[in-house]
Amino acid sequence: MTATMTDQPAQAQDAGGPAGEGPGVAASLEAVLLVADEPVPESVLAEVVQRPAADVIAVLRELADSYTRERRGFDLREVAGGWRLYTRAECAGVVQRFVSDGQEVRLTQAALETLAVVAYRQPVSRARVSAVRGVNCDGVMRTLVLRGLVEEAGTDQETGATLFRTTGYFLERLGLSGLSDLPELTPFLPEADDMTDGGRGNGQ
Amino acid sequence: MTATMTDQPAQAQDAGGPAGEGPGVAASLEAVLLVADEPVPESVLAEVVQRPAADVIAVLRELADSYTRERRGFDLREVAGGWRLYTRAECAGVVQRFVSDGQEVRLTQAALETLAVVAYRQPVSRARVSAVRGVNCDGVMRTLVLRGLVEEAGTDQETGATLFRTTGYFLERLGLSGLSDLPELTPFLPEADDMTDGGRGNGQ
Amino acid sequence: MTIMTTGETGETAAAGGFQVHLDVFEGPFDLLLALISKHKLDITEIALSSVTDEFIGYITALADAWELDQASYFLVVAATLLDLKAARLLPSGEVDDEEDLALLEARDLLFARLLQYRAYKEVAALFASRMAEQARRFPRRVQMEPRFAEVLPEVLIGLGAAEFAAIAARMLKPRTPAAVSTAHLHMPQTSVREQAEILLARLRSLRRATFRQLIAGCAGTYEVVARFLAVLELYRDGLVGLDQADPLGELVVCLALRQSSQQDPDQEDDRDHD
Repeated sequence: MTATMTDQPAQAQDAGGPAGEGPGVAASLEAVLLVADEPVPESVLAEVVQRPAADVIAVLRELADSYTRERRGFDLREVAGGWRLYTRAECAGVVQRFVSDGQEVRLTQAALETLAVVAYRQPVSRARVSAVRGVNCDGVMRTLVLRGLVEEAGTDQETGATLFRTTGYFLERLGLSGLSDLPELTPFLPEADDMTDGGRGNGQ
Repeated sequence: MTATMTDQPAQAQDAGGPAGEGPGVAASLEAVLLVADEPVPESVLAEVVQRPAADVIAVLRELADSYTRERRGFDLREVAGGWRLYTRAECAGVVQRFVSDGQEVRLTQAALETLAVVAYRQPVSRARVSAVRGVNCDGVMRTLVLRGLVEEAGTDQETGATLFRTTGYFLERLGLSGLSDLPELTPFLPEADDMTDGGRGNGQ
Repeated sequence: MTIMTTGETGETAAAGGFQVHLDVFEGPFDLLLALISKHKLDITEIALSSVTDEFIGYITALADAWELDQASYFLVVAATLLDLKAARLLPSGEVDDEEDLALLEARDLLFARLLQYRAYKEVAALFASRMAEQARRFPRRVQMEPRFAEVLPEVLIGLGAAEFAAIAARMLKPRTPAAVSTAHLHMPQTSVREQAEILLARLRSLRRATFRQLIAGCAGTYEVVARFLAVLELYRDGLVGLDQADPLGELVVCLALRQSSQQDPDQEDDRDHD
């Protein structure tokens, strides 16, 4: 129970391990991730295991790599600004057979396009999105909000229009760790586009 | 490190399965156990991974042993007639710090909405709540149960669906002495409300 | 990753004319892109004027199924395409006149919006494949082990009972089907015909007056406009004569001679043009 100042297993104090020796950082991280029900930021993990963030990141990456190397059924991934345990993609068939409940409903083309515009233009009003798509998007936007992929983000100071942005769940669904992971839009735009305003906007 | 949009779909070929087709039994079991909410009987696991129960048991035991040998943060245990992943006992301290860390948890809008529907329509099934909210509420309901605000209340006689009701802790958190203290909805409902059923329902 | 061609492409483009198939296109850009890729054309000016007929054919075929707000987007694009096509049929010279400039601007804007839309559409396709791939992975999300559930921090509802009830009321409120708002419409406050009567009455006593005189006392711009339209109507019907010395100069309106023999303006119906 005594906290030694050695840099060995730093988190040994309260772990109550049998042989008086606490779990290693890797084991501690595994345990924490096992009870987490959303992506856990590195800073939180670092605080919980009481190690510098850099160490924690290194261990997380090594864990993730080892799971892949060992072809385990789980997978440690960095998404939506944090780390979270997932089942491995190759096991999808088995897991689906087991859960069988709510498979995600596929988004319509309209919803996907609206989501794309919101992702790159956020915060953005419905009217702006409609202008880009050339078609009204009110119903689609409501669906995206209900699905938790998009949320309200205040109102436009000039027009008073409600603004929308993507959510953390959106990042998770796409397996992105942050908005900066979105592919650049420019390669898709042959010319220095965009009459309406400054492109990507405040994507972050 | 972070996944970018241009990633190829992860190596979909084999995952340690014999003869390189699909994931192996061990990986499949790990994946299923990762998403299992309660102990899973061997018979169920055998059916899901489509292997004889004896094989499955052998693999489960070997997995459990290897987790212990490798001093992983998780622990595969046979309890209550099934197998479930738990955090390793040695890691209890870290996990506790993680779980209890941070301030009070503020409910999300989705959780508040679900809670509100349960409060005024109890006992109520998940399907009913989902229908009212227009979006699946399974995850949110689980959170509410986990947080002790909502609990199971038997099953619907006709449909067999699990019913839910609010708890005493819910009343406490809302500062009410009983369900009869919940404000009437009528003043909030502009129109003669609720075609679906008899208003407040059996609230008490 | 290569850019994928999206949408309903080529193979079905059998020889011989446009075939209506009932794809529902997500807006005019979607349709335009589909047409362009069907002909394996680049997005160029030629592409735009070449697909004009099919574009118009499509919106004609759908004439009965339009929703109003959707139709307007399509019509704006169709009008622009027609302009562009017409311009290509004419011998082209240097751009020197304002109409040409406006046309060029319209074309460039249409290009830009089309390209922009295509970019988002391609990204949307990436999103779709990405999501499909991600859906194969299930996150860990299970009930807390009982020994830890006890140490979970308190839940903060953060609302009073009344606010909580308001949320419930909002959720449980029966949904009324969406209705088209007519709030932006307003009742016309006058009519051309009404103004025509006023005009004729005044002219009968004055015989001749400047337009400025005739609009004295108008209640607002809408009335001035209506009265001006009435002047044009009366002129068309030969009931008044107009005289204007120079452009933007004073407009003089006089009662036509044959008007002296009292024709009843009530027989005049301002809807019977053409």
